Amino acid sequence: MSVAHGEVAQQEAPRGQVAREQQVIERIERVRRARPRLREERITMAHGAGGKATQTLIDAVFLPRLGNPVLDRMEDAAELVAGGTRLAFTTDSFVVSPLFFPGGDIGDLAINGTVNDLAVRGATPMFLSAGFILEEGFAVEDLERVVASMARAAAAAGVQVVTGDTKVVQRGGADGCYINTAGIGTMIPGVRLAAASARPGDAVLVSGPIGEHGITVMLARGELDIDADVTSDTAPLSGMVSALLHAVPGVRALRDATRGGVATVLNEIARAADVSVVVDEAAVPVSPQVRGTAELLGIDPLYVACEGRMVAVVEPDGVQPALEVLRAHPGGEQAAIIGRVAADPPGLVLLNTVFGGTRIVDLLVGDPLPRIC
Amino acid sequence: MSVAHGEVAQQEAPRGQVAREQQVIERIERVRRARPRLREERITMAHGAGGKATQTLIDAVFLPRLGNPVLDRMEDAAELVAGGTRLAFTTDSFVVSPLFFPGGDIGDLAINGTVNDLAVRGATPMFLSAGFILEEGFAVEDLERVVASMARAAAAAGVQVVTGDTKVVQRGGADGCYINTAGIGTMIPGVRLAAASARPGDAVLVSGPIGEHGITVMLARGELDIDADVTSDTAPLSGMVSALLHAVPGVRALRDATRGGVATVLNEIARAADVSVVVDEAAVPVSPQVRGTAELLGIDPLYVACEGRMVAVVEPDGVQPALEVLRAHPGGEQAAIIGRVAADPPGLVLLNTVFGGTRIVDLLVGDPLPRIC
Amino acid sequence: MAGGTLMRYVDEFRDAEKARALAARIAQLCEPGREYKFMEVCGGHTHTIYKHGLEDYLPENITLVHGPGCPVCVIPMGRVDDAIHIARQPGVLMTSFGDMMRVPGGNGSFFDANARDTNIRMVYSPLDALAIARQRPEQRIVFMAIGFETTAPSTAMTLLRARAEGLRNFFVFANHVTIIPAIKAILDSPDLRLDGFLGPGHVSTVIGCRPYEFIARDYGKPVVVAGFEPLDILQSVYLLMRQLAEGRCAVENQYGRVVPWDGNPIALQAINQTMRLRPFFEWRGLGFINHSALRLREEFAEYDAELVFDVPGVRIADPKACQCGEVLKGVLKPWECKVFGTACTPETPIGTCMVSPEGACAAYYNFGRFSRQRVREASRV
Amino acid sequence: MAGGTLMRYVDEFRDAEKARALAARIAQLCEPGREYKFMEVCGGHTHTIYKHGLEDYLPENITLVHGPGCPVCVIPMGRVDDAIHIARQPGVLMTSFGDMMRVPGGNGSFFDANARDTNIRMVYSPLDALAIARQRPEQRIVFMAIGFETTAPSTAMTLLRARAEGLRNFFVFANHVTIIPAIKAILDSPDLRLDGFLGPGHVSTVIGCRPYEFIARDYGKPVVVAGFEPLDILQSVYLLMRQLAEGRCAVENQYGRVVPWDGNPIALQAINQTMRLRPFFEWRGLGFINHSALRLREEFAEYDAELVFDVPGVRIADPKACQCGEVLKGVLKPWECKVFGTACTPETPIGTCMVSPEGACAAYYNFGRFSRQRVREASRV
Amino acid sequence: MCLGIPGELVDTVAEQPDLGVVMVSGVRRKINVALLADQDLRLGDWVLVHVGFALSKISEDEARAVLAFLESIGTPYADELTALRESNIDGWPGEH
Amino acid sequence: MCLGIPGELVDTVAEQPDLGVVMVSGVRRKINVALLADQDLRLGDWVLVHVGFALSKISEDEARAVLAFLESIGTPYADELTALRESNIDGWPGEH
Ligand code: SF4
Ligand code: SF4
Ligand SMILES: [Mg+2]
Ligand SMILES: [Mg+2]
Ligand SMILES: [Mg+2]
Ligand SMILES: [Mg+2]
Ligand SMILES: [Mg+2]
Ligand SMILES: [Mg+2]
Ligand SMILES: [Mg+2]
Ligand SMILES: [Mg+2]
Ligand SMILES: [Mg+2]
Ligand SMILES: [Mg+2]
Repeated sequence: MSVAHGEVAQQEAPRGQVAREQQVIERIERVRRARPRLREERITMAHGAGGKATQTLIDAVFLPRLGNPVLDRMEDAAELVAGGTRLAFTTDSFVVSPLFFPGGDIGDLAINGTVNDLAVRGATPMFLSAGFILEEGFAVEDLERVVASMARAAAAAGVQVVTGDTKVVQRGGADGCYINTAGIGTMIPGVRLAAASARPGDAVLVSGPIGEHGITVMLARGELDIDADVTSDTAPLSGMVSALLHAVPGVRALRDATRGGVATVLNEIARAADVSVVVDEAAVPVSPQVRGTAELLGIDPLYVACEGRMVAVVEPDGVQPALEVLRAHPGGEQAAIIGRVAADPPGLVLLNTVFGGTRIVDLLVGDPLPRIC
Repeated sequence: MSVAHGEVAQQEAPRGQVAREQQVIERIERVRRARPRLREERITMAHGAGGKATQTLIDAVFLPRLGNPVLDRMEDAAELVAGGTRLAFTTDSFVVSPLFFPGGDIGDLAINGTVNDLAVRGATPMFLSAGFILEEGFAVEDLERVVASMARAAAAAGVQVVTGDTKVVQRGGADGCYINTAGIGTMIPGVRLAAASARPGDAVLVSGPIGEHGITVMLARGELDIDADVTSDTAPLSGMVSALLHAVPGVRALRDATRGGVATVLNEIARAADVSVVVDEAAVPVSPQVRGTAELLGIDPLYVACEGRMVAVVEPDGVQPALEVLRAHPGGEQAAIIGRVAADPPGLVLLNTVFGGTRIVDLLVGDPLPRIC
Repeated sequence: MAGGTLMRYVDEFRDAEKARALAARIAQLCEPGREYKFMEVCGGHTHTIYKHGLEDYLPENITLVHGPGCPVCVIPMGRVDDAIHIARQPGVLMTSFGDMMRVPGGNGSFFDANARDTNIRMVYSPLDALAIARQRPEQRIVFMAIGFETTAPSTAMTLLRARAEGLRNFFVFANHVTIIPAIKAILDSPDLRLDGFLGPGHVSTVIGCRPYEFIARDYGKPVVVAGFEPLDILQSVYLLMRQLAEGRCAVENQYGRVVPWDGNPIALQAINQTMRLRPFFEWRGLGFINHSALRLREEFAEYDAELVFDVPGVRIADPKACQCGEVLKGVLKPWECKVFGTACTPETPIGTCMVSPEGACAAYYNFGRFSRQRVREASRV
Repeated sequence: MAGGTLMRYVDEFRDAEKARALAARIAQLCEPGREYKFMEVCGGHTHTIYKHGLEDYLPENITLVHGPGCPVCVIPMGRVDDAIHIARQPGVLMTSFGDMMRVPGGNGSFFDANARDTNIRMVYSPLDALAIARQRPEQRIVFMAIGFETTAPSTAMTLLRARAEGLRNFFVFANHVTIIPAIKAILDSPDLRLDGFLGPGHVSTVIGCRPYEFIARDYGKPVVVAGFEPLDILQSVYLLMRQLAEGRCAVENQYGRVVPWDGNPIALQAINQTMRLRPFFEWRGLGFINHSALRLREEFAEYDAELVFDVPGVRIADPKACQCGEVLKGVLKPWECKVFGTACTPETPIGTCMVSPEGACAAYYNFGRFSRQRVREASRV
Repeated sequence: MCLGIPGELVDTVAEQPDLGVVMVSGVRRKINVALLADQDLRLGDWVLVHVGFALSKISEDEARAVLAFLESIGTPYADELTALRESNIDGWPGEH
Repeated sequence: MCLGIPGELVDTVAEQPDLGVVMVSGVRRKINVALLADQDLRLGDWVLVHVGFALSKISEDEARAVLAFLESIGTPYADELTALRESNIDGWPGEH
């Protein structure tokens, strides 16, 4: 995997211009590292998309007020000690529209999402809470379907829903049904995972083809009138994580690639560990349907959400065993090494394109938008 | 405290009629105890009000699918064992409108509500999650206010928000801001509280005047055009509970009287323990403003929500010490013994009226509605 | 509490000691072996009776029979459906009192309709509906007016105000009913024996006491116009018992602090200016009663939701099991209805009497449904 | 991948080996010491160049200059404000392409407006906006049309369809621009030295290749109409270099698989039937250009949002710091703008070039902004 | 039949003679008093409020008479009769 | 300037001659083909899709010629020139 094809562009550009461009790039990086300022007076959709706007909101509104050493780490789940026991604790709200889509529904998402945030933290998911916000007029039949799906997903992941809450809001105050789950897991002894621990030379893996959940949901809305044989990848990762962690000691960090997709997770790792992540475009598993839809809409699958895929950062020695464990696990058949960690340029994700060029893969501001140009 | 004034109505009614009425009453009680059937095809506001409709929804939709021994107990918080540690775990979503009201806002409600559900279970609240669902267009300034208020409330209750999530939904998909919190506490050693453990002869206490939160919010909506000097009772109960449990060994059960008010909590206790709870109307602390508003609107303060009041069931020996502890604690100055547990009629809450009569205090179907007749 | 102290007109009339003394006097007036049946016409009285446990004070041979005076309970199912039909029209925001929200029509209540597709919201006063109309010129605000003569003046005043302001997006769906024809229907009903009436206190603030004179004069039954605190009702029962004991038969006004003998002339005029009697109207459980309800006058046609909107006006037969009619006429006690408390409960009302807190069935179910026998025994512990 | 196998018309043109061979040939054609500047007129090319890291293949003395061919980037702020103004009218649902959602007007973007009070939603095709109009007769659906001649036919066909169906709640806010006057403006601009043009491939499917002939004939610059895969662009650069090496100056069509020499006559006719040239139109950064945009013809007045709605049409001066004009003309490289990457970033765009993925600034910021030097060193590890 | 609440008239509303402010247990609400236009209402008067309208002015004398009657209940029949007459309950038209 | 995607025409739409179904990497979408009414489109043809419209029919011959030219790049200049001529790039009007 080489970062750029230097063979061709041997000549150096005029010294002055390169120096000036270099200065600009350094200035930009300084700006990017500064605590961002929230300029908007009102919340926009971008603040919920998991990209730059979300991070800015968190940095500007939440952390300064609620921050503490645990919250500040911004990992998938908080690691706590309660009564001498090491626990992981996490929460997510689910507001997916439509509620039902090929391969899943809001119910199994709500279970798997929280199970996965616990699992990728190195915990064994155990207990979940479920908070429902229902819109007046929501069909009881649909609620029953959602709850049944939660029950199946919980059973599959080996967790129990032990506490819950139901609120109803007036018609127009929600979009059918929103679900929040929080989850508790016990940390697997001896395991310490952190995005910040990625080191140059580590390999970066994904556990399967990317973007299937996001594309499925986008198409299920029906507005794009696109017909593709694609189903959500929603699945619990706890089994796969447990197998991986027990077999491979050299796993440094895991993240489930949800909102913002693999690109966002890689950026989070690059920033947390102050390293660069270099991805080989050709190595990233993407199904033809996801690729086709993304092409039609002008969006990049790297930014499209998964709900049952994770990114793993593994020490050089552990890479091959890790790949074997992942591929041997159901749902991990297409796991792949997609890149590696490098030292420079710190905080950036680079992509070696199929075409042989190199480019940045930055955080998006908000959701990737279908575009015409 | 006598249940009925038998002095006057000495004569017995005609034997046949009494027997027939008695049969009807027994038939009704059988129907009430059977698992209720959900008849509605769609969710209505009543399903979120905490009364009969909510219980029916839970019994018909949630428990049959998600149920397990912990969830089935339907206590304020689940009691768990994780890694050898006894934990309490609970969740609530907050959808209050308006978001800001005299004495509080959705932010401190979201903290106190979960802190209180942990506290009344006999746990020391420790860690909270916070899940935000924001409506596109929500003012960032308001969000900052809410989060600042959460921070203050968390500090006051001695808990940390350690994990969070933010989602944004399209305008019209929420009413400004909804917050879910889940919370973890460690169980206070030796304490076992359960609504089901109430026994005839126990006393029933409330920790302060009732209904202030619900009335405040109702008036803050501005639609009723009523002007009253009343502020929400939102407050953490953890300090008071801790003081009570350490001083009085005879506390059987605690419940914070939120949705559905004190009447709902008493019904839950009566049903869980298969006892009757007999309340002395004159002993229930209600502020004049709450009483006046309730009169104007034709609603009963017993059903109006509090967010910083609890009901305590205490063994006979513990009653006076318990009252003293509560009254000595800030916010508990107006704590009162409002009734007692009796054996018969099981599952019912009775009220001895100021006027000297006796009546049932049943669960409401939904929210108490302002009425004209 | 009384005497020279400040009056609040509430607690003063809830004194248990006075109630016991009054109850003793009432008991003294009972002729041994005789059964007394008095009808409280008004649902407000029914509510007070159960809410305060007033029956605990009455000897068992005095029975209070619950009358038709609950404006919600007498609305036929078809009218609820009509309201929902109006609410479904484009741009309509329907308003009504909280009391109406759970009343079942042929296809569910307002809450059920809201769960489907309507926007029906509670108001505390018709003036609040008018205020909404002012604030939202792009919407059509319909106020579903219900109530006896007590409430009709507020609708009338609101209509006059709407016309004065020239508001064009405010409409009234009138369902006001009048109490006298209903009392007459009950008096004419063959299956009922009554010894007297507790007259409806708040209706009487508007219509006064004269309209009840025919009851004493033509039907030979005493009437006492009664207030709504428990002592008011107990005193009124005492006054009825005294008339019977003294062999008198008159209209008396226990509630003189509120009810003028001649009613409220301004209120009567406002009603008259905006509404006229309908030739007939269906009362739930009682069937069609002539001249028993009000509709808007022609001069207010442009405010009349029945004219502006296309109202289906389909008559919906009451569910077969429903015995509300018998309960409203006082023929049956609530618990004597076959579905009471099992199929018909406040969460699943079959009849309207189970919906309004003033409905006899709801009042008995919510407040009165328990064995006094067993409670008495338990309280001795 | 090529040969007798099935064509997909995508991956075949992304082959790194062929690129290396082509790059070597390009390097061979470079006269030592000479600097070459080619403008890719089209933002789609800019996007491809950065997305695939195409500059890695070019010798440092060939510079690609990014032109004005990003239909989003050239929309002046006042037009965004006009669109938001229309979206605020009662009952309006505004639709546009996803590209427009984040473009800043004088008072924020469509997303910001939605956060306040509008309902502006993305569509994939103008036909989708028409479908919404069909489904929601009670709403007024406005489609904000943007784009060069590539996109104008779709708007035209949608208008013809709307008229055929007699839809009365569908409107077009037309912002279509034409590419030739913009190229001419750049050629006439004194501060720019160019050696040739990569012609816009997709516009040319509609207008064909003839309209570029004046560039070769009158200005003496070679033009190669180029496709959008990286090999297409690299080959087009090679063809430009070869013309220069051979001393030729012509319009060549590298993208013959898609672009007919004479364009699409049906599309041109549809445009002509529904739209006419405006006398002038403001281009962001370039100022007013004569005959450079389209509006609806009078026959379509009832579909014309500019006529039906009251559009303020206020001209908003670009922010002082903004150097989009220089970037659009290729005078400045994106990173040479003083606010690039600091005050102006994709999350806080000052100029439109930072918004569209086709905008030169956005393309460079998102894809190209890193030190090739340092990466090269790092990759040696 | 109709929820009616006694409230004390505690304020007027500037330039809106139809409106007044009543207080019930310390709680205030603007109500319409136009139905009592003929009653010469003054601050401190009590009125019966129904759906935002004052329906009648409450007579303190009548109220005190009823309470006096109730007090007398424990006393001999003759006193009770006097109290009853004072309370004006016996409402034959002729007696008014 | 304008995102254009090559797609294969895989289906027609009954009674809507203006519409066709294209497939891109196994993904199908209905598009409008009226702008190619003069092109005698057949199933299996490839078209360029832009905002839901087919803008032009893709010529496989032209594509193969470009690819042949690219293949030839490694070879002597003369061969390359032949390939280039085949690919019809040199578009002086007179040559068409
Ligand atoms: S129980 Fe129900 S159906 Fe029967 S009379 Fe009462 S309200 Fe009517
Ligand atoms: S950096 Fe921003 S302001 Fe400067 S040219 Fe680019 S888009 Fe325009
Ligand atoms: Mg995660
Ligand atoms: Mg989480
Ligand atoms: Mg998650
Ligand atoms: Mg709860
Ligand atoms: Mg909705
Ligand atoms: Mg609780
Ligand atoms: Mg809870
Ligand atoms: Mg709670
Ligand atoms: Mg999250
Ligand atoms: Mg809203």
